[in-house]
Amino acid sequence: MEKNRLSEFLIEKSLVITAIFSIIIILLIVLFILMEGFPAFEDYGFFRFLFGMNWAPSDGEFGVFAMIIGSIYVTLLSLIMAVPLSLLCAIFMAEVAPNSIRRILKPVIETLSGIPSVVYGFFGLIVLVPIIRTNFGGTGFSMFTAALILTVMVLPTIITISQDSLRAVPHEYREASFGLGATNWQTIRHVIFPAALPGIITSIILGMGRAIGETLAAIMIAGNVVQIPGSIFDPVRTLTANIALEMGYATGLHYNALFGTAIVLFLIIIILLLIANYIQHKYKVDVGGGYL
Amino acid sequence: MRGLKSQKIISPKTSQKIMNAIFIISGIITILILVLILGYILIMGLPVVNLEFIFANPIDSGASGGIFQMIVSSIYVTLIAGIVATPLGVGAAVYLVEYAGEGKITKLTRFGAETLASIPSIVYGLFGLAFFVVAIGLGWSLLSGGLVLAIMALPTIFQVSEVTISSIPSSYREGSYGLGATKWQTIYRVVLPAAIPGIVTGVILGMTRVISEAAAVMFAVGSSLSMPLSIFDPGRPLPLHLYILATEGISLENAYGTAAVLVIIVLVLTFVSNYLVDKYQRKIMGR
Amino acid sequence: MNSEFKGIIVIAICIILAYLFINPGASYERIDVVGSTSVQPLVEKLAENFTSSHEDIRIYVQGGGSGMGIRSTKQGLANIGMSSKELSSTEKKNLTEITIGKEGIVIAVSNQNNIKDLSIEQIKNIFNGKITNWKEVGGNDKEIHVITREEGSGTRSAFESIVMDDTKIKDSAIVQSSTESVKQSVASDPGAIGFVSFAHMNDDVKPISVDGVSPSEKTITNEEYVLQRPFIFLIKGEPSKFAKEFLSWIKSPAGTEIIKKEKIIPVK
Amino acid sequence: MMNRIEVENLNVYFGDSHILKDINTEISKNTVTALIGPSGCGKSTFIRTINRMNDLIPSFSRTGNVYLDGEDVYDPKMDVVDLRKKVGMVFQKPNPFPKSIYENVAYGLKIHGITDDDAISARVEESLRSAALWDEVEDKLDNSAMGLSGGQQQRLCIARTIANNPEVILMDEPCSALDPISTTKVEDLIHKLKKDYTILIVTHNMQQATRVSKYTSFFLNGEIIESNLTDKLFVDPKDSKTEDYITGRFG
Repeated sequence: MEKNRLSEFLIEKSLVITAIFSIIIILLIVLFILMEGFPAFEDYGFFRFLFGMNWAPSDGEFGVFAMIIGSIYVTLLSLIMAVPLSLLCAIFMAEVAPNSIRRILKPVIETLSGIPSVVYGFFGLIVLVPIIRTNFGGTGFSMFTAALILTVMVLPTIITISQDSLRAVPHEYREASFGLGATNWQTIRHVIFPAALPGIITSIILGMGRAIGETLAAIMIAGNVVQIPGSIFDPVRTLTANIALEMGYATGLHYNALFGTAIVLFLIIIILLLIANYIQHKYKVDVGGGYL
Repeated sequence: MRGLKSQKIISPKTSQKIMNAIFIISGIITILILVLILGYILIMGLPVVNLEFIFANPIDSGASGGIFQMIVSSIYVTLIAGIVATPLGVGAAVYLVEYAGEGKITKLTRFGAETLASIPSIVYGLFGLAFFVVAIGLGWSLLSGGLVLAIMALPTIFQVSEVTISSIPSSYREGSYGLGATKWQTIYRVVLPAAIPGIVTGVILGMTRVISEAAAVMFAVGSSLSMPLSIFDPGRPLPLHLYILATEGISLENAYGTAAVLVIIVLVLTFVSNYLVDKYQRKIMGR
Repeated sequence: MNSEFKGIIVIAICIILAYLFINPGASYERIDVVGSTSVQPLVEKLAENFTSSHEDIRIYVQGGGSGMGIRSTKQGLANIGMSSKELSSTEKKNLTEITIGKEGIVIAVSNQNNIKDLSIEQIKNIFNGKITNWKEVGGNDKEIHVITREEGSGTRSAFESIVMDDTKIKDSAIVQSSTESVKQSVASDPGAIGFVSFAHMNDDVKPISVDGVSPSEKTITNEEYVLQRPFIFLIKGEPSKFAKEFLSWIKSPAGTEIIKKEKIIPVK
Repeated sequence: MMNRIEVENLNVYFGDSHILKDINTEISKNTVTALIGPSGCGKSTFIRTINRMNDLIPSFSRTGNVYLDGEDVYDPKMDVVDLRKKVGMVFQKPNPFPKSIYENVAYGLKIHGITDDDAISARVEESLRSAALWDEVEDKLDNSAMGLSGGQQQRLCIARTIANNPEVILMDEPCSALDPISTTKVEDLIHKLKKDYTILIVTHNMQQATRVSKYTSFFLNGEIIESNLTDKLFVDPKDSKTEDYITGRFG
């Protein structure tokens, strides 16, 4: 039996390593980005970098505050538009649409989250920007245009995952509710939606992650002007756009400052994830002992 | 048991009709918007796509000729991602579900996977350059690009495998333990075979997630036009080719053609994974 | 199909896959050329022609921007760096520069814009924000929307050094990350103005003559048209035998013929 | 004894498999009727046809009629919501909502528009008492229903159904997942309920049938072989197949 216990032990340990691997990679990523970005904080000063209003690498100004606001505004605006629409559509797909339609539509929607963001960028540039310009004035490049495109890019992510969590609600709950004479809408509102809430919150988090992390599409239509936008029709520059825009040409402190931008972006995402996990924990349905 | 009268102004029946209408309308609007984009790509792209476009090599940096090299690069890079990420993702899922239970490592790994899934692809691009290309010295090659994509595919493969393995009924495991099997024998002989369809779906979803990445591989894969002979040569996967054709104004038509080919590949992969999920769920639930 | 048989098939597939992946292919000399995305299309065509007559050499051309070209050459990652802007003194340190061509920068407006000519002074004041309406330069009454490239792009730094002298491009200018997106932005907005490299010009947008001189191969070659920027190759220390061969071939008639075909002005 | 439910040559199909064949029977008011038979004989499908729960299954189709107090259940004018309010159902696996005990019982009242809290809490207490669960949960009404034992959960489901003030209660093998003690508690409950409700109970357990029901129908391969007073059916069954089944020779 000795050989058996040894091989069991070895297998378990190797599996532990694969499990911790994802954490090791994150530490590696953080380490490398910190290494490249830290000089910027050191020479330029962390708070001057974080809260500086002016970003002009050629004369040594590296303030990213306007871009932090830009990124957050664009992400929030796109979520405000995307979340209601995608949840209604997810409920339509999960609860209302007949099986045949669902079986065709679900893969199509999932495919849309597989479309490269460059295509969304060009779609925005050629179709959306002129429309926004003629109807709302300005140059057409604006936070609103970027948010519109991000909304469309985020819809598939939220719809697919919310729909799965809605359908994962045990069928018994549906039967029990119908058995008491509840209508389809009452069953969704009082039983299915609350039970699927943790999954739905996860989908919104992932959607938010995708929106704040979007680069190539944002560059083409946000206008990339370093400013805190007055109205939603002002052009704006997001953190990701800043990195992608200037990475090709940056040298010296400018290069480090771009990695500093990546660190700031990373911090914002971690904070958003922690908040979301907390909410998810609070809403988690305490499925205690019992039978179900 | 005296009956109580309903005090609600709108009766449940009418609110049901109203809400049903709202769901249907919003469903149709959303789907129309999404299909509009898919249609936009296919209409703009398909005229360019024919057998010659797919199997010919690009001429004068992609302005004409085909995209065969790009398809080969994409296959190389996605396969590397799958081969590297699958054992890691499945191994982590097996450990979490079978060994760790709700311990500290589980929470940490789950949070790790969630963070990896929400890191913007541009940050992956920087990391790919700084770590794989420079630090490890793999240089600009399909391998560096593939490894970056492996990290991006890892969370998806891990999360889907974890759900699949934990949905395997514990009665399977008890049956195997009952016959004196060790933990690993149970996992290897009973749990994994039952979870294979779910895991395969997870791998396909992971690959679909990374096949359309341009920003992540931009600085790692070298974007060279010539046919890659081995994984140590640089190459230019489809999304990167699409990005360069579009932004350098080389040829917008070919850019849309490349996008159309990519969309078709993703469409096929997604339909396959959905079919697998349906078949797998019907088998497990016996619905 | 019993399990042994299946096992053999699986192993066979792995071996084929491994061979396909790992084999280093024919032995060949590899040259990595990295740098400015505006130089990349030209160098790709040069490499395509050069390698067709030199089977044993493979040239991998990739973009990433001038800064990436400079950095990779300094780190020894790339054999040849590409830059589309004059290098600053720090950037130039221990790199030898070889100018292979010059490209014109065209001031472009929408086809619906009736402006035909602008002076350098007018262009400067439009881009730095002093002039904000087309009627101030003889156009119709419409707000001017300035479209520029991102900080550090070769096209932009050349434009800034020639046109802007001490003033800055206004902060509210829309920034686009590539020649094509600048061109698309200008094409779709009657009030827009931007700068596009000569090789990328097509009839989507209308070129403007500068101080009466309209951009053409002739006016750029004899430097009558002032708005132009160099395509520079960067080498660190002694180039390899094959790299030298490639560089001399570019200066040969065959090389200059291709450069001309790409609407870039060859430099002896 | 006025008939509460009449069924006239009812045939039920799922896709092309013929589940119930020419069912004709009457269920009288305020009595307990047991439906027995081997698994897969269609007894569960039968009671799910009465409150139209089978409508949830896409491949379901039927001919013939089911009358509740004289009204045809499948008449398009009949509103499914009102039907299911009148005909409550308790499922084989206890399925309380992932909500508190109080919320579970109050659910039926709230969805039918009752908003007066005092009326609701009074009805909740009433229902829990009549489900013989009040003493066990009185002080933890806000705890999650998931924390209850199997027997308690099933009685909670019964309380939830009674709160809706139905006329008929359908029970689909309510005790098959319960231990003997909880089963007797549920059976005592059924005895208490029969004076106010018409109860149909599907069961595998023939002793349970004799203990709780007044009438019994024996189902086999989608047909009713024999229906009679429970005592008569178990003492001298008319049909040989019934006799074989209740003496345990098959099924």
